[in-house]
Amino acid sequence: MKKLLGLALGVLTAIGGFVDIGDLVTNAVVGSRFGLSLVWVVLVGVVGICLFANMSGRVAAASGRATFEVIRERLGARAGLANLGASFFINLMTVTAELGGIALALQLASSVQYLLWIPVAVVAVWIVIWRVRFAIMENVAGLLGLCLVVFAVALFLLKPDWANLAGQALAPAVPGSETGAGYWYYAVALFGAAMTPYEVFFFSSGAVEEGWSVKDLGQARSNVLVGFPLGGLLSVSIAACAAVVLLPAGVAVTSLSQVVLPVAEGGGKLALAFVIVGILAATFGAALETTLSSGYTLAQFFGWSWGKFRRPVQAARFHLSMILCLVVGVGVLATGVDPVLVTEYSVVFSAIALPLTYLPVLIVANDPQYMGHHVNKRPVNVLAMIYLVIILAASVAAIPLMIITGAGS
Amino acid sequence: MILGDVLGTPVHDGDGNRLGRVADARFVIDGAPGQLMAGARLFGLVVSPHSAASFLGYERTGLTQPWPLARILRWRHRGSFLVQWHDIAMIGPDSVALRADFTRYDPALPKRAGGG
Amino acid sequence: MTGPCLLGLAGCLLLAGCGSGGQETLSKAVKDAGSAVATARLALDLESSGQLTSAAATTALGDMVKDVNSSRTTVQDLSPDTPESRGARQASLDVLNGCVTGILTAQEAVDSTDGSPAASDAERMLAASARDLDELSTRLGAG
Amino acid sequence: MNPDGPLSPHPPVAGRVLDAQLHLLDRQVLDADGVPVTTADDIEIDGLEAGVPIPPGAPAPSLTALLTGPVLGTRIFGGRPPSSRLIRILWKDVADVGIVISLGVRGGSLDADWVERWVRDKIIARIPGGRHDPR
Repeated sequence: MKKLLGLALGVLTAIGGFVDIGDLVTNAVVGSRFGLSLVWVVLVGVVGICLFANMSGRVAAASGRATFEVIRERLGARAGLANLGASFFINLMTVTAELGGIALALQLASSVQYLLWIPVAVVAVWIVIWRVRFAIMENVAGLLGLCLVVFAVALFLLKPDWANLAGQALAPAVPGSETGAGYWYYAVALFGAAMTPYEVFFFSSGAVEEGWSVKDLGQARSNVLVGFPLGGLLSVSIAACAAVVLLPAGVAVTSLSQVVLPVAEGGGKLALAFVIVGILAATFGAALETTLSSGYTLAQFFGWSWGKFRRPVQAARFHLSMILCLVVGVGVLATGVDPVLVTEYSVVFSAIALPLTYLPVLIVANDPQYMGHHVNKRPVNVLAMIYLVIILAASVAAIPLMIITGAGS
Repeated sequence: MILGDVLGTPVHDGDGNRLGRVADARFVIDGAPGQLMAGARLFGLVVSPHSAASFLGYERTGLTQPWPLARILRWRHRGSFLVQWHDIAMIGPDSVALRADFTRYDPALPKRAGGG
Repeated sequence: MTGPCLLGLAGCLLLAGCGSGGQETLSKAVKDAGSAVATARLALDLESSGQLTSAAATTALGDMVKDVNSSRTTVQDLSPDTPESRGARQASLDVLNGCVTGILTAQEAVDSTDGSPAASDAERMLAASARDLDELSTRLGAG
Repeated sequence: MNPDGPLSPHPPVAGRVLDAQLHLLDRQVLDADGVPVTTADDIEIDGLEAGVPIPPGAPAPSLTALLTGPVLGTRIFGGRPPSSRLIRILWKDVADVGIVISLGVRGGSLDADWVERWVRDKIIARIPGGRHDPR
């Protein structure tokens, strides 16, 4: 019984934790402009993140080493530092985007200018990182994030033309109002949003935080394999809501306030309340995860003591670096830059940096020195190599597409 | 001296022909017993003709997965060899010189040695 | 590797080529404003029917004012060199100004406690703006 | 695999064999309590003079210390910190080399830990709750 409860909890947090500001914004933008014609990308992305999150979790459980220790050890100091630079920069961008997302959600609830909410958001994030236990932090944010299920409920209440939606999803075509380059630009962005590297840093470091051993692998695997696809389904329902209400009205999403309109149309104020709580929890949870990931990557590269399971004084540089990251994030937001814009860039840059994270993970997962007999099985390797090709293609195509489309505008 | 100064340095044979670069340094733990581990002495240098970077550990272990990644990385280090300490004439700031009659050995690690 | 790079280069040249011509900028500004006005109408409608809280509606309308204003700025920054393009720019600015006024009125209607301005008036203004945008985009498309 | 034909394996040795890049460099260093101290950024070798011919039969140089600190920067960007600025973890303090390098001493006694101690004492310990145990 207790085991079943643990399993349910793990799955639920994985669902709630899957969606962050990047998924919210990118899926709504895509739904409002391309309908469901890019759903296949979410599918590809979800399978990819399941594959690699599972792999990094297995490395962490079998060897006790988190992803960035492995990256430095395998790539060496120079390539490792270049990797750290890129990953850290993108992470910082994502922290900024998530902090902005919290503030925007609070503005939706209160109509008070989001800039005034930013200090509140950052202090709350810091206090949780400073004081709250890892497991509690994960579970509360994940469970409240489940409120986003209201997107799926609203979709049903909107009584859409299901055949038409299915047609868009199953026979993808570029809508007449959009260009082919724009379509592929958003395909890369969606892929980046689903596979953001911080999820792997966080997942593997979390495995060390919670002291996973090989025995816990089964549960970890089911959390990922059930939770992430359901999270992906949430992503799709966000896109579908936008496709049903906003696309026909000629609305192209540029702000978070537009993302919630279909939910209000479908389910009224109650649904709106749920969606705001859900967005708040999802962005808050992701802000915690990305801030911690910034600390994890730095500490693991330089070999500092890290972890929320230690007292802050026993992981001093780790905590200091996270404080500095939050300060930088607030500084960026204080310039008045649009958090939604930061989000859109962060997911594309994530796509560019994907190979840097996933290649070393794949290599180490094959090394018996680390893994004992838990090395990758052959089918996993075949799938992983296919994904490596997809990841490389997305990474290489991202910048040219960004230039051609003027970042999707 | 610092190992970082040696890694990547060009290697020349007794006649001054360039053989490659120093890819790694091999140590053997068989010195005087210390409190915890015995002393480690320099056993030799691994020389790679094509790439100085030690590539992700594929060159000296039996690792063959995932294909084709393992094959590509292994190919980058084709022709690498180990020279023992007594075959080294000088380790200079810019070059490593080998003695005239040095012997090339297989750089593969002995089975069940090193690692964890 | 070379394929995407070449594509990227071609894209740069294309963008540089369009830089001086305001046609592209005007069309995009009109399209973006159309999206903003549609959002405003949707938000206003949902708020009137009690499905959207006034806080969320005000926020959405505020975001849309920002969007149209930034479109207006890009149009203002154009430096047209022919009488026709000068005319197109002026016409676009007039329509965009109308959009801003309409959305601001909608925001006032949402925020007001005494029913003035009325939501129906705001809706009429927004509908008019939407019509103007349609006309303008047809004209720009033809020209 | 080898274009010049297979090479013979090197003569057998009595002790464990470690390749510096493969087993030592860039590995995490843990202290006796399992607390991370640093990463092995470089290695110091004793008994070897750069540019001085090695007489035949000279004893092999020995590995005296793992290095950390500014040496990471110079390893990546070139140059060389003065010997006095090298932060050493003596080989005699190393207890085991596996997928991590384990030390037989506690981090608190090591020079390699001074930045951590400084940040702890000057900043983190002064923020309320810094000593709170999260578990």
